[in-house]
Amino acid sequence: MKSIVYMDHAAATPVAPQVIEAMLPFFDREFANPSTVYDLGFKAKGVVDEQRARVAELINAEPEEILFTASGAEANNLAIKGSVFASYGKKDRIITSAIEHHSVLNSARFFERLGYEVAVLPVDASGVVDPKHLHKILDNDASRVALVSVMHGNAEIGTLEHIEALAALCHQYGVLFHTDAAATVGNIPVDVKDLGVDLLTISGPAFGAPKGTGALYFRRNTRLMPLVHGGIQERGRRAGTENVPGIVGLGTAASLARNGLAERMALLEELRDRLITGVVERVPHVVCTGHPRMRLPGHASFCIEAVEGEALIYMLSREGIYANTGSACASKALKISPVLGALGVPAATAQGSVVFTLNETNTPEEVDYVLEKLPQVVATLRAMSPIWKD
Amino acid sequence: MKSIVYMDHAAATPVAPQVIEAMLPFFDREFANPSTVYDLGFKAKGVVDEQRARVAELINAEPEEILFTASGAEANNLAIKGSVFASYGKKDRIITSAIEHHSVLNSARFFERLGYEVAVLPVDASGVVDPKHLHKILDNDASRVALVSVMHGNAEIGTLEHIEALAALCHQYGVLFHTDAAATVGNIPVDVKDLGVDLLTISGPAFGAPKGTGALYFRRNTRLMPLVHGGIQERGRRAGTENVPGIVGLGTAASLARNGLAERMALLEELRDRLITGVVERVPHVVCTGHPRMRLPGHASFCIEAVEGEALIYMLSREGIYANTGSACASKALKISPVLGALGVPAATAQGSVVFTLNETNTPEEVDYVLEKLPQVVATLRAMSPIWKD
Amino acid sequence: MYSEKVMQHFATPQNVGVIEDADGVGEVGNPVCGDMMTFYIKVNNGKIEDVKYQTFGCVAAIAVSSQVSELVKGKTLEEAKSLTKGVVAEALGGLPKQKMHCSNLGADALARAIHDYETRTHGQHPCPHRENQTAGCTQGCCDTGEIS
Amino acid sequence: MYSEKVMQHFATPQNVGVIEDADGVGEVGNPVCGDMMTFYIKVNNGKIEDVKYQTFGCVAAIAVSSQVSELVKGKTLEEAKSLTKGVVAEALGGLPKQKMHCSNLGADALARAIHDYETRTHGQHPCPHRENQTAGCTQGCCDTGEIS
Ligand SMILES: Cc1ncc(COP(=O)(O)O)c(C=O)c1O
Ligand SMILES: Cc1ncc(COP(=O)(O)O)c(C=O)c1O
Ligand code: FES
Ligand code: FES
Repeated sequence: MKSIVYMDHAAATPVAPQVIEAMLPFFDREFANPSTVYDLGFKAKGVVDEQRARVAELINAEPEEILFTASGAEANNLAIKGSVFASYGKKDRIITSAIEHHSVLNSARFFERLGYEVAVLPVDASGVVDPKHLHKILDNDASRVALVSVMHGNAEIGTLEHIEALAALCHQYGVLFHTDAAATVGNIPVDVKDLGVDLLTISGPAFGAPKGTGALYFRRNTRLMPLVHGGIQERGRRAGTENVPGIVGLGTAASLARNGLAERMALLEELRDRLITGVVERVPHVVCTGHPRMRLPGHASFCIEAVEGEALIYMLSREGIYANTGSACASKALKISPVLGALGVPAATAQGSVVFTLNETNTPEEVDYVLEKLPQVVATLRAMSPIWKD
Repeated sequence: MKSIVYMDHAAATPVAPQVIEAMLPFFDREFANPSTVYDLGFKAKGVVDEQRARVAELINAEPEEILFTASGAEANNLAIKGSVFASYGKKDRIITSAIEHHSVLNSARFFERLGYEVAVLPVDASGVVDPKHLHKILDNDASRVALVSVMHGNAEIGTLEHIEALAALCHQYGVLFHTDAAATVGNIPVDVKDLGVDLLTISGPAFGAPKGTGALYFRRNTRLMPLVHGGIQERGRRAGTENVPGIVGLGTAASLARNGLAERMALLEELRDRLITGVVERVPHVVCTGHPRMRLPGHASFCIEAVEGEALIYMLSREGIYANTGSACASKALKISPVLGALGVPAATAQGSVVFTLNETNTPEEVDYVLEKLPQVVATLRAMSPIWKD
Repeated sequence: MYSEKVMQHFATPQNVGVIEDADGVGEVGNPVCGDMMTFYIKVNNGKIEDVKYQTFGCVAAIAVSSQVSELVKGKTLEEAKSLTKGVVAEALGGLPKQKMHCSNLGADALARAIHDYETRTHGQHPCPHRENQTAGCTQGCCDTGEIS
Repeated sequence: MYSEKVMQHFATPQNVGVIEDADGVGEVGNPVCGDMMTFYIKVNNGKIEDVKYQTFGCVAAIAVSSQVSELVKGKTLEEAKSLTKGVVAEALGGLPKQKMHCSNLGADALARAIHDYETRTHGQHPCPHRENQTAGCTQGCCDTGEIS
């Protein structure tokens, strides 16, 4: 057993040695600016475009349909603001879902002060958006809708959405569709042609690329106003000197992520199910959050009654176990997680949120270690909890 | 003589070994997300805040007045869109200058479609903004002005602006003032308190930090709407997982930049003057662009009559000399550089733009090598130029 | 993020538990994030002879309750009543800004426990906001535990 | 960014220079980026016996002029007239998209030089858009060098 059992891969992943190795030359040796007109600059531009092709390959896109960004959040902002501003004055509605990442939700809300209406699609108790809700709104007045944005997979509850159906519905009505695939790309197969989306968000650190990287897929001819206005980088769609080493890291990680994805997923599903089954068996009064089957392979999420998540995470970390929580106390806003709220989880139950996100370096032994420690930690906290009655 | 004489430090700088060294642990060993609530996350957050203090120190700001971005262009966009949106509905004018970077100008122009007016301050033949033009506009109707943005130093012509006077004028009228100091921070002393600015843009790669880094100084209590909406990072002002290694690179480069700045500037001024004097002596019909004294220390820029810049840069690069050009043929828009245009340089003359930006690794021998090769290259191109008559 | 002292209290919280035959019990719910704290006191000769608590809340909330219990154990009721959130936070070596509200929880729950004790033993309500023994509190402070 | 072939021409441009006693001279200014190219031809027996040029322009413009001069040297006027920018770009192994317009420069300047030669020698204007020898061109093609 290694001394640290890290199961918070949705929050951060270590960068693999071969990814770091690939990046290194671009800090000091091949440092030219890709926008310069001499050979060193062309070479740098060529390197950037090679990575574009590698990222495109990961999601079955064309290289020129990939824009590099500095994060998944930036890609979400660019997708939403870029496409909504592109139809400014013609459309005035945005549709999104109740379990989106803040970067999607707040980008949409930003338009409210410019006079737009934002419609939020509800989810069921396992976090799934039913296309019929979208159908109803579109049927009513699709011509006003600038964009529909529904995430591919949720990092807090692991649920995967019916993106193909939602995208098809949008296209039936001639409406643009974006999906935030920050939690899925690199972790499950993502094929933009199968999904049929117009815009798709990628976050680098979700699959072993360095922090400070992300990308946006935009289907050819999708109109986008830049989020970062300025020069000619990314063909005028995103200004700022290209982060060449970061982009090389993203491209290399994208190539690595394609290798043995199916095997990796099978392994993770097994570990995940071992963890979920074990927790449900050993910890009384625990609720599994998200969808039981339509979920990310390495993702196990729970709400444990009568304990608070931040305290739980702390106690777990003292045993060397690193996980996440959506507890109100751990949030900056000190409010119930909007995702858990949207599922209808009561506020007190949501306080006991704990999320384990595994990757292929995790082992069955580590899972068993968690299954040994978690019940102890929960028991300790419950022993001092005024709302625990057993 | 090293085989490459790199004199395009305004476009890109190599990252120093100690900066790379400082970044490395944060890719794989200390990779936790700074927003997590366990010890590893707090440590990462602490590291980010240490870098904030280092960047603040470089410009005499407080740590909480520094926001990290992914580029100077993003910092410019955040400064302009963030502050202008913060007074949306109350003000409807933006003032900038004729020699701004595209990221400033296009951010301002973006507001035109939202009903704003953009006033562009003219510059004199050496690229200097006369505060009296600003005075006139402010005197007319300062209450409508959301922001004034005038750059600190121009990377194409090297000219430095009267920022203190412009900022003081703005504050006299209660108007917010931003300066794009992407070309100056790290290269000359920049003190936000002396300058008296409300917002100031920093670009990492301008002083040896890795690409993909930048920062915005915002004076305490300056209202800013996020450019990248989303979560809680950067205290709600810029969402997206923090680029921890990049930020460590920026902080380390900021600390290095403070060391011996005065000596470095003196050295660069000497090299620059050797280059300028030499070029003027040896190349007939050459125009020096920018201000003769109020200019960046390592910056030498010219327009060479009857030759075209891209061809010139190519021929220089074949001699191992790397420089830049603002020629129309080298620009994506294939138009005369707006900066040279604003100075009143005729279009044909502007085609001969060549810009050398030195740093402290350049030597007098390298300058002499340029002084040997440049006249030969110019002669070769002029020999085939139909507009050259000698 | 948390001080050494907070972490110590959290790792080994003192005086956790329930006093079955408590002389006073005070319970508060945290309006900010929805957590809960209950204090139990045993009073003897005007002094807090024993104190215990239960806490459903974050690391700070647990450390705060432990710190409060230590600060007031053996103290007179008057001394205990003068305990403020500032004193608690200071004793803990400070709290992160967004966690300062958690230090209210401890002082409030204790104050309610003392209030409960006083109501029970004196057969009268010490609240200054009631006109007589039978009328209710007119300011609502008895519902929020704000007894001064 | 540029092909090998472009770089070769740029490094050692062929046929650069002026023919002092040229039979035809054609000059074009590049409306896109404001550069300039002048072609000089010497004609013998309906063939381009010699060709030279001067170019003020980018790498692509210089390579294009060199390539054009090579393509037409020794060719008949009719063959030379049929030269298109596409042929020039292809001969160069392609040009970056934003540099395609530079390949116009070469074909245009050459066409003007031939036009100049024909006007001079035949004492007549070969432009199809004039009704007779004395009237001007009615379509403006003579001002833009678009002779077909
Ligand atoms: C004056 C000025 N502003 C902004 C920028 C953009 O900086 P970045 O490339 O970091 O986006 C530059 C880049 O050279 C610059 O010179
Ligand atoms: C679904 C989803 N969208 C967006 C993001 C933001 O990505 P980044 O941290 O790269 O900005 C995340 C981050 O975890 C995420 O899970
Ligand atoms: S109890 Fe919720 S933040 Fe402390
Ligand atoms: S001559 Fe200007 S781009 Fe070629």
